[in-house]
Amino acid sequence: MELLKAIVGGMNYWIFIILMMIGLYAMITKNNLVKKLIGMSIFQTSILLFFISLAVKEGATIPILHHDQAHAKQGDHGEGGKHSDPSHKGKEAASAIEEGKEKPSVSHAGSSKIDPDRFTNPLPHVLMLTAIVVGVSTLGVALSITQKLYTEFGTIEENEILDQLKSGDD
Amino acid sequence: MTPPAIISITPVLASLVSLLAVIPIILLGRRSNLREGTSFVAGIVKFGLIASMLPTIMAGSTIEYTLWEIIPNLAIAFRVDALGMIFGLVASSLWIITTLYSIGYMRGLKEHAQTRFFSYFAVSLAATVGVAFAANLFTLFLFYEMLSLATYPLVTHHQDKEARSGGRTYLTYLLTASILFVLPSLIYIFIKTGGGLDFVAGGFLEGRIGGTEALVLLLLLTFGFAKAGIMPLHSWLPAAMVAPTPVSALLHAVAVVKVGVFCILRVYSGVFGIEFLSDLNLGVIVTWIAAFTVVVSSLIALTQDNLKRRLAFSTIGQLSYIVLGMALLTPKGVTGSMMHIAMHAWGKITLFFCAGAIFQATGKKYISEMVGIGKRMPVTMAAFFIGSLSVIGIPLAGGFWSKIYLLWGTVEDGQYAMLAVLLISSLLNAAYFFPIAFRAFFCKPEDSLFEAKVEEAHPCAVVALSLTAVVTMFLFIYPEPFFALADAAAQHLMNL
Amino acid sequence: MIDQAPAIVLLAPFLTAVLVVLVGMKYERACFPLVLLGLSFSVAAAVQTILQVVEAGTLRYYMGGWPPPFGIEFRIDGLNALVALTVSTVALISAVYSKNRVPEENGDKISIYYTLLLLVVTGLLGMVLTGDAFNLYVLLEVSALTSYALIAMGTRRATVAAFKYAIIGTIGASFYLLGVGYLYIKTGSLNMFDIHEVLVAEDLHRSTTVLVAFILITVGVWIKMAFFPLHAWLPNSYTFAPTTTSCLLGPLVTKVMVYVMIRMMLTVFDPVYTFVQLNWGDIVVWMAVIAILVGSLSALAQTDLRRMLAFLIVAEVGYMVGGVWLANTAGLVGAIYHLIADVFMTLCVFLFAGIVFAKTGKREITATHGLFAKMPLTMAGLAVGALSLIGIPPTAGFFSKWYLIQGGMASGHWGYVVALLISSLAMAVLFFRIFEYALFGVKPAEGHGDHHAGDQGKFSEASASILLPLMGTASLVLLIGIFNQSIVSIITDFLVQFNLADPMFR
Amino acid sequence: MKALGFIAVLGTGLLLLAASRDFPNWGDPDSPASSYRLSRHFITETINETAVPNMVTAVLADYRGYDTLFEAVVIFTAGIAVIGILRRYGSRNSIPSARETPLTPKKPDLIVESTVRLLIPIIQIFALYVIAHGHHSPGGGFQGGVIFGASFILLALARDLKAAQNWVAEKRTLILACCGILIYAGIGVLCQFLGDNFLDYQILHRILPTDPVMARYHSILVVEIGVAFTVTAIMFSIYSNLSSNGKMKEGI
Amino acid sequence: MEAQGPEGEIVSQLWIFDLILLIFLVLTAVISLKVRDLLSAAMIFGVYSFLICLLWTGMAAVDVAFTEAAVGAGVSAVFLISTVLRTSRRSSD
Repeated sequence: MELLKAIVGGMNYWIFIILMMIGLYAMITKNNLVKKLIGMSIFQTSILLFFISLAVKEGATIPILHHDQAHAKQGDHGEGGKHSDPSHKGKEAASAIEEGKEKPSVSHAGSSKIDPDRFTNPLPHVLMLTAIVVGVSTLGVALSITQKLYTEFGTIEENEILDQLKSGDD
Repeated sequence: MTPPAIISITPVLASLVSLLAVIPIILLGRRSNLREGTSFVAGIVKFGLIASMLPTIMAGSTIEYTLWEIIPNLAIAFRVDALGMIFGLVASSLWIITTLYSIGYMRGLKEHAQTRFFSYFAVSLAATVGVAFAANLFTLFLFYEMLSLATYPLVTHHQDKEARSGGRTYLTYLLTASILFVLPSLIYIFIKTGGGLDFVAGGFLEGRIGGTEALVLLLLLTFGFAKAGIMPLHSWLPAAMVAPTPVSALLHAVAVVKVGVFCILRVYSGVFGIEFLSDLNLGVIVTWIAAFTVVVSSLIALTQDNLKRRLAFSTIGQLSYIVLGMALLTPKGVTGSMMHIAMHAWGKITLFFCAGAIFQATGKKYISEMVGIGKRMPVTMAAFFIGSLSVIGIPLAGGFWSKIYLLWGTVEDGQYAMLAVLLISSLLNAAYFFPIAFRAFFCKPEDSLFEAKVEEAHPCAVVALSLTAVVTMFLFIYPEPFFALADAAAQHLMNL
Repeated sequence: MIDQAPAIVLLAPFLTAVLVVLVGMKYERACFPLVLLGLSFSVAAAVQTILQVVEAGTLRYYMGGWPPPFGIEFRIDGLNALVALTVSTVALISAVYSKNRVPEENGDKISIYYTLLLLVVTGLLGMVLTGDAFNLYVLLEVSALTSYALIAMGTRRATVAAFKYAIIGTIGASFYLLGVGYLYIKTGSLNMFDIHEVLVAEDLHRSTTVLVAFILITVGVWIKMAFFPLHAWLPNSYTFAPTTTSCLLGPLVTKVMVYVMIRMMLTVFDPVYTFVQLNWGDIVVWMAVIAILVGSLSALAQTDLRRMLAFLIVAEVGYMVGGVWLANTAGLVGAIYHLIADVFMTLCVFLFAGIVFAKTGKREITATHGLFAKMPLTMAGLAVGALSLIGIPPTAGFFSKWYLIQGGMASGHWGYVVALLISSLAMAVLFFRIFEYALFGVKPAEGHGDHHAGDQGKFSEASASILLPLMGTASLVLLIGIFNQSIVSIITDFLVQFNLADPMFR
Repeated sequence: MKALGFIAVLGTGLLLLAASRDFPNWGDPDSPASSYRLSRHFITETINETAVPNMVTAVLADYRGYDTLFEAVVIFTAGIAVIGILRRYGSRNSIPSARETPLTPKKPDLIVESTVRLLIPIIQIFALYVIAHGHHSPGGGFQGGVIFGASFILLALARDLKAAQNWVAEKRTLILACCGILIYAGIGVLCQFLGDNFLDYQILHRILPTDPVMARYHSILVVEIGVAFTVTAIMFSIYSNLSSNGKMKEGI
Repeated sequence: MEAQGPEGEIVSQLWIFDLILLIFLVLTAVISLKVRDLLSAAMIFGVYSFLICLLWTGMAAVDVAFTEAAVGAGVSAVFLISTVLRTSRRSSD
């Protein structure tokens, strides 16, 4: 059972490669411009799949703190805010990070409650949010170029457009 | 032994003065008298500046000036020594006379775009003097390229199909050779020596590169300076004869081609060093290449009917004399080749002036059409005769002395084959020059192709060509300045 | 505000872009001054930045105050600073050029056009300044999307080219992103300098994943910079785009990608890894040789002026890639110096092409006939750019070629040296062909040339806003050549840290 | 072309496959990406440094806020680019090949119309919730913005483009988009004026009645709203351009 | 098992769901590229996006899944459809 799970898990990487190949192949060889763009979207999502896959942690949950955890932290923080000079505290936190290699978390009392292994890695998620947005933007721009091509050539088949260009009526 | 070098900006000024003259020439474009006046003034100033350095050089000193260091260990720098002085003197003095001649020629033919002509002419002269006074290989290359580019508009001055194809050939040869051969050699030497391409009397390559490298570099540099017209990279010169005659005269008998041989002389003496070359026995190879060019070009010249083309091939041969003399690597040979720069310049420019004057007065370009012309244009043809004497190397003209020294050089080294080459080619020279003068003066009256109304060319042109002819003869009587300089230079270069 | 200079370099064009949209809705005339203002700020800040870098060494600017690797930082060393200044200067120059041309070429979308222009500059500057591998991807896409649009605003052939560019460009960018992902899976970091530290500290250079990451990033960047044989998108894009677009994109996009390549090879992966461990120098340099030859020889075959210049870009990219992979100081100095010099040379010739198109309405090389007489200043500007491309001193192109050849000889890549020389010759032929047309007018063989020239020969020099950029660029080309020492010293200061003199780099 | 493409694709696939053997185990908590200080810091310290329970939101809008700003710019760029490419203003002679009219003549459909009328307010309220609650649950400016934009798109689909444009006219979308970017960048520049780096929100505690950490918390909200503005506007703008072939007259 | 949190538990037990999703993912990708009717292709692409969004929920990437649902399955598909309707619906391949 465990082995099977591992294979299925590893399968994500396989599927990512397969999807990427499908997308790339479509981008290169499809004749229809819209098909090319669908291929492009598949290509991009395959990369997203890769990034999200590498963020997965066995036995970890979504990267959002529980309400009670968050509440405890915020309460803790709120007290700190009342007692100490606020600007000083911010500086302190920053300088703690600056110090570098050793886990910065030890510098702050109470943070040891959060076990990093309990949450998935949030960073790839952030990156892929950006990548999704980039993907849809590219798609939008490319589709608008497609439409412009259609108004100018009356077709969205690449070979027909190239034929028209070759016949030299530019 | 040598007095310390003097730091002075004079060489820079001497080069730049004609460049600066471009501005007034362009601004005065519409008023031709003032424009040419400016050219004159610039020429005289230039000559004056160069002449002012003569005493110092004669005293055995040098004048140096570093303009600015452009890459670490690589500067645009000027240095005047005896060899540069010879060339500088010749080029600048001839510019004055050529300006005079151009006025006559250009006005006589009502050429277009005279302002452009005079400005590029001035730029070319700046580059020529820059080459003469360059202190290192890099500066030399810089001005060499500048000259190639500045003369292109002059060569293609007529802007017709012929000019266009001539100009193409011209630039193709010169740029291809310099970019493909000279530039890489330059960088290679730079890497090998770790900078500092300054010319040194004994050369600076000795001990830094091996024999094969030296041979490759030598050949690359010899052929790379294609302005020297060594075969097979000579075809640009006849092609460039489409230019107006003053251009052909000054640039393609004096400035451009002499820049080519001057560069070769500089490289042999200042980069390789005479001793290094003779140790490796590399001179022989070059002498044979040069000898081949001498003979073949003279033979080709015999077959040319177009006067300017015949002169062009003659020039190719004479240039190789200079290279040959240098490659002999003997004191007399080197002296001879340096003197030949000056002597040939005066002689050949006279010939070109004459060719131009004939063309301007009669519109004839071909030798076969010039029968009997001597009766109509006696001054011109007399000058032509004197010029050919000088080029052939017969007494009563300056060319005699340089040729004597060249011959002496071959004997000194025991290279009798070269002696034979020189003598044969002198005969060939005589064979292609004398018939022109002979038929011009001594044909039967009924064969003369000229009407009575044909007159001498524009007075300016006639004055100019008479002047050069007189100087050519004068140099036979008093070759002293050039001789002294050449001798000093040879002594210096041979480390004697 | 002085320590904010690195941010201002980028923020000035970016905020202006947004303002231009707002202002442009109501006052279209206000767009151009705004653009100029924004870009001038950018240039000023870039100058300030480079001065600081020269004075105090590497400059670090933490976005959001978060120290790396947690936040995104600008880490600006000599290389960044130089390229950033170059980019903003070129942007300013081509903006000046666009003043009269945009209303003519894209009259109904002036504010949109300017916004895109500023955004592409923002993207390029961001790529240059950032020290974060993923952030580079985002800005790459900003500049890419704008480029697609700017190109698609040209003729209908440009639209076709833009689509092709969009597809190929997306592949390139995605490869880059994938490469960054592969690096991330092994190192867990995104900051370029931090990635490098982890790679070295944990000896990850032997890992296959890192190798694949390197290949992906390199290929992705090559696609984006049109390195042969991945150059198919470039010629048509730059040929048929509006002239303002090609003046902006032609010089900048490929060069910035070369910068990215250098940054990735040297800073992220280690030079020891890229040059010694992989030891692909020979193959890549030979590819560069082919690129140079194909680029310059195809350029010879073109009749369209801008298309010819586009192929020259392909050749120039070969110069730089080859120079970098020579793996010695001279080669790298040459490549980086050429990067900067080439931006201005290319701008110079593209501006000329733009002027010719503006004046004659023709794209062919023959359109230049007789221009010497009519537009001597323009021709002088071209002459400087052309001489620089050929490599005639004292223009900038000579010195870059000098270093490149020196590097090629030092590492024994004679093929590269020969290719450089041949391409110089090819460029000489190309430009002298133009000069000939300009000097002689119509082909003499056609005979009736004079009438022809007379008919349409009434125009003279272009207006100041078109001519000034050309003159400015030409003088910059000269200045960069003359003051090459100070630029080269910045570059060598940057290269010192990599210890390229070590004998293991050959 | 096909063969060449296939070879290129296969090569890439094999390359990637070769590396995947080298990857850390699936879901391994000790894999470099998960165990490196970067990821750990984000998980453990976000709540202390920004007081935001949703780490993704915090990282997105604060640690990598600069990235996100340009993410918004990408969207903005796309919007401008689509206008630049496609938009045709007024009187230019139209090209006949373009399909001018919708495929099917639009009849007002009672069921669709009333459903949409009911749905749209709900969608919009949900979008606002997503934007505002991004600190505590999945969501944020992007998601909310897209959903908000989708509500307009839905309106345009159900009725026609004109109806949606009555809500947000073309100029208004652009102004909205610019405002979004300016809100985001403005916060950043404000930080600069207060003497800190671009987007360093903590300095805002000087003008907000909170401490530096809460200043970050609140700034993230403002920033998300900015993003939402831009995304809403641009999504609708791109849609209306694409669906009307740049004429902004009739949708599909 | 008890040591893991509830969410973690869900993730680990859903592997078969994962497998089916992945297979369907590839299938929809291929079909959307193979279908000659572009409108169908766009629709199927929407399905693809939706599946990948489910997959991400399974991998605990809720934010990404949310965005993908809104952007990929929603807006992208609408963009594609509007372009298809504005241009030509038939594809030669």
